Amino acid sequence: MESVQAEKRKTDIGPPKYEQFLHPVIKKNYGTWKYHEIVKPGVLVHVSETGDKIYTVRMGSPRLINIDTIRMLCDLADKYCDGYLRFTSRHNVEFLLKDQSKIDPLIKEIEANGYPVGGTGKSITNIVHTQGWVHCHTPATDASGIVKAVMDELYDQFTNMKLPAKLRISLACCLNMCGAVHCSDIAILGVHRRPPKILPNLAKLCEVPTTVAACPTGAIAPAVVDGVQTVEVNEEKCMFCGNCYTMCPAMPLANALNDGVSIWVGGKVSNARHAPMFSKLAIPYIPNNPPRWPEVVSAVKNIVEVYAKDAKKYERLGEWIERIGWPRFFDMTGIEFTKYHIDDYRFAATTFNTSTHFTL
Amino acid sequence: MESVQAEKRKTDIGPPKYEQFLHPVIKKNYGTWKYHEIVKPGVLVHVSETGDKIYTVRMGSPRLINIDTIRMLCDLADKYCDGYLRFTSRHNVEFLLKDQSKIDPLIKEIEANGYPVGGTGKSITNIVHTQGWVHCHTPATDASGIVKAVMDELYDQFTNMKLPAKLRISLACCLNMCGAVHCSDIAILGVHRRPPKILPNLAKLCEVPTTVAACPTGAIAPAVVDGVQTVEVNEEKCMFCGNCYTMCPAMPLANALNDGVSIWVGGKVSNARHAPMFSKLAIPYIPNNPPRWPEVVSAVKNIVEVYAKDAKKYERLGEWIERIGWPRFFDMTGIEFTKYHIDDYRFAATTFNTSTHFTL
Amino acid sequence: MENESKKSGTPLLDELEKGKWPSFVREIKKMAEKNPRAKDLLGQLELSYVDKVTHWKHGGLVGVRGYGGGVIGRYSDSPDKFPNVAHFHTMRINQPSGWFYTSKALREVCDIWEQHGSGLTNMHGSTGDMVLLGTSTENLEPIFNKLTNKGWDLGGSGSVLRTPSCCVGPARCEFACYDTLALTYDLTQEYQDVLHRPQFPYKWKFKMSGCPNDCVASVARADMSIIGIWKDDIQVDQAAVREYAKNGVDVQEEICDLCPAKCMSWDGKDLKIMNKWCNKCMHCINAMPKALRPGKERGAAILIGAKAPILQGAQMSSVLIPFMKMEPPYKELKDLVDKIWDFWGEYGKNRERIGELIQRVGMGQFLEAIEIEPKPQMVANPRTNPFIFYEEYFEEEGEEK
Amino acid sequence: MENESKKSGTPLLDELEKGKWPSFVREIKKMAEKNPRAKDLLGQLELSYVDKVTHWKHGGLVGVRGYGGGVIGRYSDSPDKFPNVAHFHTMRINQPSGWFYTSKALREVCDIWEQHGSGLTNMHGSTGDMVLLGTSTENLEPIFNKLTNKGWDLGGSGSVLRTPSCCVGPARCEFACYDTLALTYDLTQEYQDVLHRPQFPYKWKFKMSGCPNDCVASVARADMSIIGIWKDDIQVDQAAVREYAKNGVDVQEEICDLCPAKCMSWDGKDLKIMNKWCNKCMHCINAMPKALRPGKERGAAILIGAKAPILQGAQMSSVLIPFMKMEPPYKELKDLVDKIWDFWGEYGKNRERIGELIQRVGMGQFLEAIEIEPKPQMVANPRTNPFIFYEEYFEEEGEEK
Ligand code: SRM
Ligand code: SRM
Ligand code: SRM
Ligand code: SRM
Ligand code: SF4
Ligand code: SF4
Ligand code: SF4
Ligand code: SF4
Ligand code: SF4
Ligand code: SF4
Ligand code: SF4
Ligand code: SF4
Repeated sequence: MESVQAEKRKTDIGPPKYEQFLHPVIKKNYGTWKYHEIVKPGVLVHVSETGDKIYTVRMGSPRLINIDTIRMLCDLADKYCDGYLRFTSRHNVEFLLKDQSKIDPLIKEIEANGYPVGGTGKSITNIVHTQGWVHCHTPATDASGIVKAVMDELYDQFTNMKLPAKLRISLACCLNMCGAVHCSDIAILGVHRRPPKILPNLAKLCEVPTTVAACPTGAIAPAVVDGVQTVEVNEEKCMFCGNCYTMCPAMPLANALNDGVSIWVGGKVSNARHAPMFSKLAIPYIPNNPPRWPEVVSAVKNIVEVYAKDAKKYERLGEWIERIGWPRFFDMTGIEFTKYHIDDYRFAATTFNTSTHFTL
Repeated sequence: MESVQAEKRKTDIGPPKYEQFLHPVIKKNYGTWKYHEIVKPGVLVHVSETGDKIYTVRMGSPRLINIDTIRMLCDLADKYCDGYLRFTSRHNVEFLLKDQSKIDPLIKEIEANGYPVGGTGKSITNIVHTQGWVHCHTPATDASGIVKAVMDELYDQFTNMKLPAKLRISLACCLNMCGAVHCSDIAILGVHRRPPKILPNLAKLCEVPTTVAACPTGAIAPAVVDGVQTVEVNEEKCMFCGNCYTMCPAMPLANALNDGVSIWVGGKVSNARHAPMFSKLAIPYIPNNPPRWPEVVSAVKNIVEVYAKDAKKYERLGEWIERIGWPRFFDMTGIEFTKYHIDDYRFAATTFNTSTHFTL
Repeated sequence: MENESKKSGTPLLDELEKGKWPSFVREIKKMAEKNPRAKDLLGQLELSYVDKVTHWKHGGLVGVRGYGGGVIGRYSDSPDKFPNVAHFHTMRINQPSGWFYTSKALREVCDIWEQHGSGLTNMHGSTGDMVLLGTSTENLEPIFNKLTNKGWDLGGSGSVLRTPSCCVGPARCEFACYDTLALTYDLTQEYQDVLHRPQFPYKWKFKMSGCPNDCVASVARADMSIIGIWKDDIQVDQAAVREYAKNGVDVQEEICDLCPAKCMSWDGKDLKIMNKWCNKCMHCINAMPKALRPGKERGAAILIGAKAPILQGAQMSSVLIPFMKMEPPYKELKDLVDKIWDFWGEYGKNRERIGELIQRVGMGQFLEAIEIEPKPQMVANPRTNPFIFYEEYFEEEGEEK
Repeated sequence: MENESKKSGTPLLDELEKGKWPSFVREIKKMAEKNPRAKDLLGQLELSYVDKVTHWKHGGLVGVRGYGGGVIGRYSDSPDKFPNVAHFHTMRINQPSGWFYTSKALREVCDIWEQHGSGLTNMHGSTGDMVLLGTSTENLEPIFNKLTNKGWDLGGSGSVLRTPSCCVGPARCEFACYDTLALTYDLTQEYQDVLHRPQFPYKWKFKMSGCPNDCVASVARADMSIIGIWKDDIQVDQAAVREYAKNGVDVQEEICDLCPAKCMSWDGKDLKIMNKWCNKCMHCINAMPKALRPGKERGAAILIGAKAPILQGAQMSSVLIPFMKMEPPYKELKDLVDKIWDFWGEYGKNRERIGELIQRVGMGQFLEAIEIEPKPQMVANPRTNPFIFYEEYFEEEGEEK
C-alpha cells in the first residue's frame, strides 16, 4: 500500500516552470526589453529591441481574495490577455496585453467589478501586510482592516501619480514583522504594551530553560510558585517583543486594552539616489480602534500630506526628512517627540546627534 | 605645627584668573572682534569693531620643552609682545603683537632658535600626542619620537598652506587614547598584539574579581595554579585593549616584538560642512621601528599626498573619502584591505554596506 | 453551532465594506455564502473586532507526509462557536518565478481549494507563496496530492529554505542585469530537499532582484539578496537625453544634482558620466529609461543577512560579493551557498539567522571560514574602534610563555 | 650609578635630533646637561628605544596633602641604572583659561620647577594642564606650596573633575558665541572641591568651545561639551560678500554648494540664506569671515558623554540641550550639572563615565531623571528598532493580574 501510494505520490517537484506562464510576446522578447513608459496611472508599456510592445494594466487587490475573484481575474485574462496575468511583489494584479486598444475596455471592466487601476510611478501602491486577526496567533492588531481603512483614505494616491516620489506603506501586526516593514516609507506596526501573562500550566506546555533563554533582555527567570515549576517576568525589563510567546504558548501578550499600533517613517529599499534606509519611529502608540482605526488613518494621511506638500521631485519620504531634519519633521507634522523616540537598544549610541547640525 | 602650616598652606585657589594674562589690546577688544585674516602662513590678524588689530604669530613646538626654552619664549614675548603669549589647543605657541612691523623680526628670531612658524589655515598643524616611553606605564609605542619623525617629513605642510583643507594628525600610545585620536584626519595609535602575561604574584597585587570584571570581552577567569589564586586569560577572546593592566599591575601587555602602531583616517571634530566623524582603520599594524619609525612616516606621508592631490578645496580627509568611497581610497593609497578592517565589535552591523553603492 | 455565527451578524466588519478600496470583508462574505469555513472565519473575525484580540490559539504542528514545512497549523480558541474553523491550517504553495500565471493553471488551483478548503487565499503571502487560507488536517494530504498532480508543490515554513522569490526581471523589465526568473527556478529546484525538510538552524530566504531598484525588497527581507548590477559603463543615447531635455526634464537639476556619486555633468548637449565613480544607484537610468541603460558586463552583487527585528533589531543584508557573473549552472553561487550553509549548520544556534551568526562571530571570521576575500565594498566604513583581534604575531625566541 | 647613563650614550635618540622639526630629544638633552633627573630620563628613554618597551612601572598613588589628584605617580623599573628617575612623578598645574600667560608668570613656574623637578614640561597636556614632568615624592609638597603662593593650583587626575579647558574664544576670535574663558574660570572655581578630591565614579571633563568649529575638540574629549551657537539669522554684509566674489571666491561652488543644509543661494549680487534651515555648521562664516557673522541671539549647545574607547568603543558627545543662554552666574548650567552628577553618583558604577551610564540606562531614562524634555535635536534619527519600554498603559478593570 505504502509503495503503491509512493509511486503515485509526487514530492519535491518544485513550482511549475515559469516559462509556460509567459505571454508569447514576453517569451519572444524575454531579456530584450529596451525601455518603458507609464502610459497613464496603472498602465505601462514596455518596448522591445524588436519593436514589440507589451502593455501592463495594474489592478489594486486586497490580497485576501476568494477563488471566485481569482476566477474573475482569469476571465479577464482570457478576454483581454490571451489568458496570461501576473501578480506583483506588492500583491497587485498585472494584466499583460499585446493589444493597446484593449486597455480601456479592460480598465472599465476592472473598475466595474469594484477594483482600482493604478499604483505605478509616483504613487502610493498597495500596502504590503500580514495576517492579523484573520489567521495569526500573535498579532497586536488586525492587518487587513487597517489596510482597508487607510487605502480608502489614500485611494486617490493610488489612482493618480501626483506625489514627489513613490511612497510605500507596509503593515505588520506584531514585532515579528512579517511585512518586513522596517524599510518602508511609512510602516504601521502592531505593538503590545503589557508583559506576557504566565498561564498556570506553563511547565507542561513549555521547556522552562528554552523559555528563559528566549528573552532578549533577560526579563524571564525560572521560578517555583506554590510548589509548581514556572517562570516569572521582571516587568521593568520587558519591552513586549513577544518572543517568549513564540517559544511558549503559556505566555500570551495579547491585551485588548493595551495593544495597538505604532507608526514609522522614512525607510526605503531601492538604491535609487540614497542607499536603503530603515524606517524610524514617528508615533509610538495609537490604541486599537476597530473597525476603522480612525486615529491611525488620519496619522498616516497627515504624514503623507505634509510630505507631498513639501518634498521635492524624486525625494522619497526618508530623503525629504534627511534634508529638512527631524526637528522640522516633528514640527511640521505636529507629532510629539517623546523619550520613546530616543533609541535605548543595542545601537542606541549610533543614533544620537553628535553635532550641532540641527535647526531650532 | 599642623595649624601653623594650615594657615600658610593655600588650597583650592584654582588657576590664576586669565584676565591678568591678556594683552592690553585683547583686553580692550575682548568680545568685539570683527573678522580675521591669515596674513601669511603662521600669521593671523584679528580686527576689532574698534578698528584695533592684534597680530598672532604661531610657532610650532615639540610640546615637551624644557624651562630654558620656556624662558626663551618669555624673552621673545618681552621683546615683541609686551610680555604676553599663549599656547594653543594643539600645543603650539602664539605670540600676540600689536605692532605689525615686529612680525618679521620675531619670525626670524623664532626660526633662528630652531622653531618653525606656521600651522594656520589649510595646513598640517602640530600633532596632538601623549607620553609614550617618556612617562607612561602602558604604552605600546613611543609618542614624541614618532611625532618628531613624522613632522620632519611633513614640515613643509606646516609652514605653508597648500592643502585642500586643514589636516589634523594625532597620536596616542595605547588604547586609552589620551590623545583622543578617534576623531582625527589621521591618527597614529599604539597597539599591543599579545595577551597580557600573568605575573606569579598576581593575587598579592590585585583583587581577582575586579581584574576579572575589567575585561570587556570576558577573556579573564579566576584560576588556581599550583594552589595559588590567580587568573587565566582565554587568548582567543583577548583583543589586547590593556584594561586588565590598568586595573592590575600583574598583567603587563608590553611586548617588544609585537607592539606597534596602527593608522586611522577620516575623522574630524568641527561641524564645518560635515558633522564630526570618527577616524576609521586604514592600516592595522606597523611594527615599532625606533628611532624613526620609517614605515609609519611613509604610510602617513602617502595618505597625505594622495589626499592632497585628489581632494577638492575645503574637503577634509574624511569628506574626501566619503565622496570617493572606501574602495577607491584603498585603491589609490595602495593600502591592503583586510578582515581586520571590518568591524566586529559592538556596533559592527552598523558599519556594513547595506547597499549597492560602491565602485568596483 | 453553524447558527451561532449566522445569528450574530457582523456589524463591525460591515463597516469595512464601505469605502472605495476593494474590501477583504466582501471577499470573505461572498465565500461565506457557500463555504462554511469562510462563514465561521467571518464570525470569529467579528469576535476579534469586538474583543480586540486574536481568537487563534498558539501554533500547532501539522503537515503532509514526508515534508516538514509548507503548512501553518492553526486552531480556533472558540471551536464551540466556530466549529468549521476549529482547524484552519494555511497551505503555502510555491508560486512560479515572477508570479506569472495562466488562467488555466490558476483555475485548477481554485477548483482544488474550492473542494477542500475555505475558498480564501492570499495572492500572495509576503514571502511570495500562494497562500491557501484555511483547511482542516484531514484535507492536507488530498490537497497535496491533487496539487502535485497539477504540477504544484508546497513552499517553505519552519527552519527550512523558504520559498525563493524574484522581481519580474528580464520577462518585462529593461533594467534586469541577470535572469532573476531562471535563477529563482534553478535554486528552488536544486534545493527542494532543504525547502521541504527542516535541516537548518532557522529559516533561510533568497530573494532575487534584477537591478539595484530591488523590486522584491531583497535587501530588507532575504538572508541572501542577489541584486543585479553591471561593471562597465552606463550605455548612453545622447540623442534620447536631448529628447528628454526638450520634453521638460531639467537634466542638471533632476539628474546630475541628484546623482549620489556626483559623477555626471550636462552641458545642454551631452551627458557625461564619470563611470568609475558611479555607484550604480539607478537614478539616472530610472529617470530617463529611453536614454540610459545599465552597462553590458552584467552580473549581480550578493548581499547577506537581512531579517526582521527579533531579537537583535532588524538588519538589512550587506555586501558579501560585490560582483559575480550570474549564469547557469550558477556553480560559483551554489558553491558559496553550500559553504555558508555548512558554516551555519555547524556554528548557528537554534533559531539563529545567518545575519545574527555573522554578527556573533564577526564578519572577518565568517569570511575566512567561507574562504572569501575581504573587500572594501563590504563596508560602509572600516571599523572605528581599536579592538582588533590580531591573529598574526611574531614568536619570541627563547622566551617562556 | 650616575655614570651608568653617562657612559651609555644615546645613539638611537640622537637620530631624533636630526630633521627640521624641533626635537624633544634636544629639549631633554639640554636639560640633562644640568639636571640629573633629565639626564636619567634620557638614559632610560634610550633604553626603551633599544628594548622597545617602556621602563616605567605600573602607577603608584602619590599626591599632596588634602588632595586626591593632580599628581601622577611614576617609578622606574630600573632604579639601579637610573636612580634619579626612581621616582619621577608628574604634576598637573591648572592652566589659565585659554592658555594665556605673561612672561613673568611663566618664569615663576620655571624657577620653582628648576629647583624641585626635572626642568622638563609639557606645554600642555592633552587635557589642558601645564604638565611638570618628573619629580620625586618629597618635592611634591614644597612645589605645591610655592606654586600656590604664586597663585597656581593643581589640576585634576583620577576620579575627579578634570581641569576644564576652552578655546581662545572672545579673547581673540570673532566667532565666539559666549565667553568661553569666563565660563571655564567660573566652573573651575565653583567646583574646586570635586576637582581636587575624588568624589565621582570616574573622571569628568568639561570643554568649552565658542562656536561649532570646536577648536578644543570638545565633542570628542569632554563628558560635557559646551559649544557656542546662535539662534537667529546669520549676519550678512552683502557688500563684503561681493568683495570676496570679486577677489576670486566662487560663492556658488565654494559656499552654497558646500552648505550641508543647502539653504543658501547666490545670484551674483546677493547671498540669500534660508536661516530656518541653517544647521550652524559655520562653513560659510569660516570661508568669508569679513562678510558673515553668527547671529546676535547667542548661547551654547550642551552635548554630553564623549570619551576614549575603553571599554565600549569611543563616543562623541551628543546633544543634551540644543540651546542655553550662557551668562553669569550660569545658574541654569550649574543646576543641570548638579543634577547630572547626582544621578551619576547614585547610579554610576565604579569607572563608568557618564556617556557609558547613559547608554546603559537609556537616554530616555536619563532625561527623565534629570528632568530634561526630550527634543528631536538630540538624535541623528529616532529609533529604528521596535523594542520600546512603554511605561504608560491602561488598567484593566476587574481583571486579575
Ligand atoms: C511590478 C514590480 C516588480 C514585480 O516583480 O512585481 C515593479 C516594477 C517596476 N519597478 Fe519597482 N516594481 C515593484 C516593486 C518595487 C519595490 C518593492 C516594494 O515596494 O516592496 C521597490 C522598492 C521600494 C523601496 O525603495 O522602498 C521598487 C522600486 C523601484 C524604483 C526605485 C524608486 C525610487 O525612487 O526609490 C524604480 C525606479 C522608478 O520607478 O523610477 C522602480 C521601477 C520599476 C519599473 C519602472 C521597472 C521597469 O522598467 O519595468 C517597473 C514599473 C514601476 C511602476 O510601477 O511605476 N521600482 N519597486 C513591483 C510592483 C509593486 C506594486 O504592485 O506596486
Ligand atoms: C588657536 C586655536 C584655538 C585655541 O584656543 O588654541 C584655533 C584658532 C582658530 N581656529 Fe580652530 N583653532 C584651534 C584648534 C582647532 C581645532 C582642534 C584640534 O585641531 O584639535 C579644530 C577642530 C579640528 C577638526 O575638525 O578636527 C579647529 C577647527 C577650526 C575650523 C574648522 C575647519 C574645518 O574646515 O573643518 C575653523 C574654520 C576655518 O579654519 O576656516 C577654525 C578657525 C579658527 C580661527 C580662524 C578662528 C578665528 O577666527 O580666529 C582661528 C585661526 C585658525 C587657523 O589656525 O587658521 N578652526 N581648530 C587652535 C589652534 C591649534 C593649533 O595650534 O593649530
Ligand atoms: C503568512 C506570512 C504573513 C503574510 O500574511 O504574508 C507570515 C506569517 C507568519 N510568520 Fe512570518 N510570515 C510571512 C512572511 C515573513 C516575512 C517577509 C518575507 O519573507 O519576505 C518576514 C520578515 C523577513 C524575515 O524572514 O526576517 C517574516 C518574519 C517572521 C518572523 C521573524 C523571524 C526573525 O528571524 O526575526 C517570525 C517569528 C518566527 O519565525 O518564529 C515569523 C512567523 C510567522 C508565523 C509563522 C507566526 C509564528 O510566530 O509562528 C506567522 C503565521 C501566520 C499565519 O497564521 O498564517 N515571521 N515573515 C508570510 C509568509 C507567506 C508566504 O509564505 O508567502
Ligand atoms: C598626560 C596625558 C597625556 C599627555 O601626554 O597629554 C594623559 C596621561 C595618562 N592618561 Fe589620559 N592623559 C591625558 C589626557 C587624556 C585624554 C584627552 C583629554 O583629556 O582631552 C583622554 C581622552 C578623553 C577621555 O577622557 O576619554 C584620556 C584618556 C585616558 C584614559 C581612558 C579613559 C576612558 O574613560 O576610556 C585612561 C585610562 C584610565 O583612566 O584608567 C587614561 C589614563 C592615563 C594615565 C593616567 C595612565 C593610566 O593608565 O593610569 C596616563 C599617565 C601618563 C603619565 O605617566 O603621565 N587616560 N587621557 C593627558 C593629561 C594631561 C593633562 O592633564 O593635561
Ligand atoms: S507580523 Fe506577527 S502577528 Fe502578523 S502574521 Fe507575522 S507573526 Fe503573525
Ligand atoms: S515579551 Fe520579550 S522582553 Fe518581554 S518577557 Fe517576553 S521575551 Fe522578554
Ligand atoms: S595613551 Fe596610553 S600609553 Fe599613552 S599616555 Fe595615555 S595611557 Fe599612557
Ligand atoms: S587586554 Fe583587554 S581583552 Fe585582553 S585580557 Fe586584558 S582586558 Fe581582556
Ligand atoms: S528590480 Fe530592477 S530589474 Fe527587477 S523589476 Fe525592478 S527595476 Fe526591473
Ligand atoms: S546610476 Fe546613480 S550613481 Fe551612477 S551615474 Fe546614474 S545617478 Fe549617478
Ligand atoms: S571654537 Fe569657534 S570661537 Fe572658539 S576659537 Fe574656534 S572658531 Fe573661535
Ligand atoms: S552655517 Fe553652514 S548650514 Fe548654515 S548657512 Fe552657513 S554653510 Fe549653510
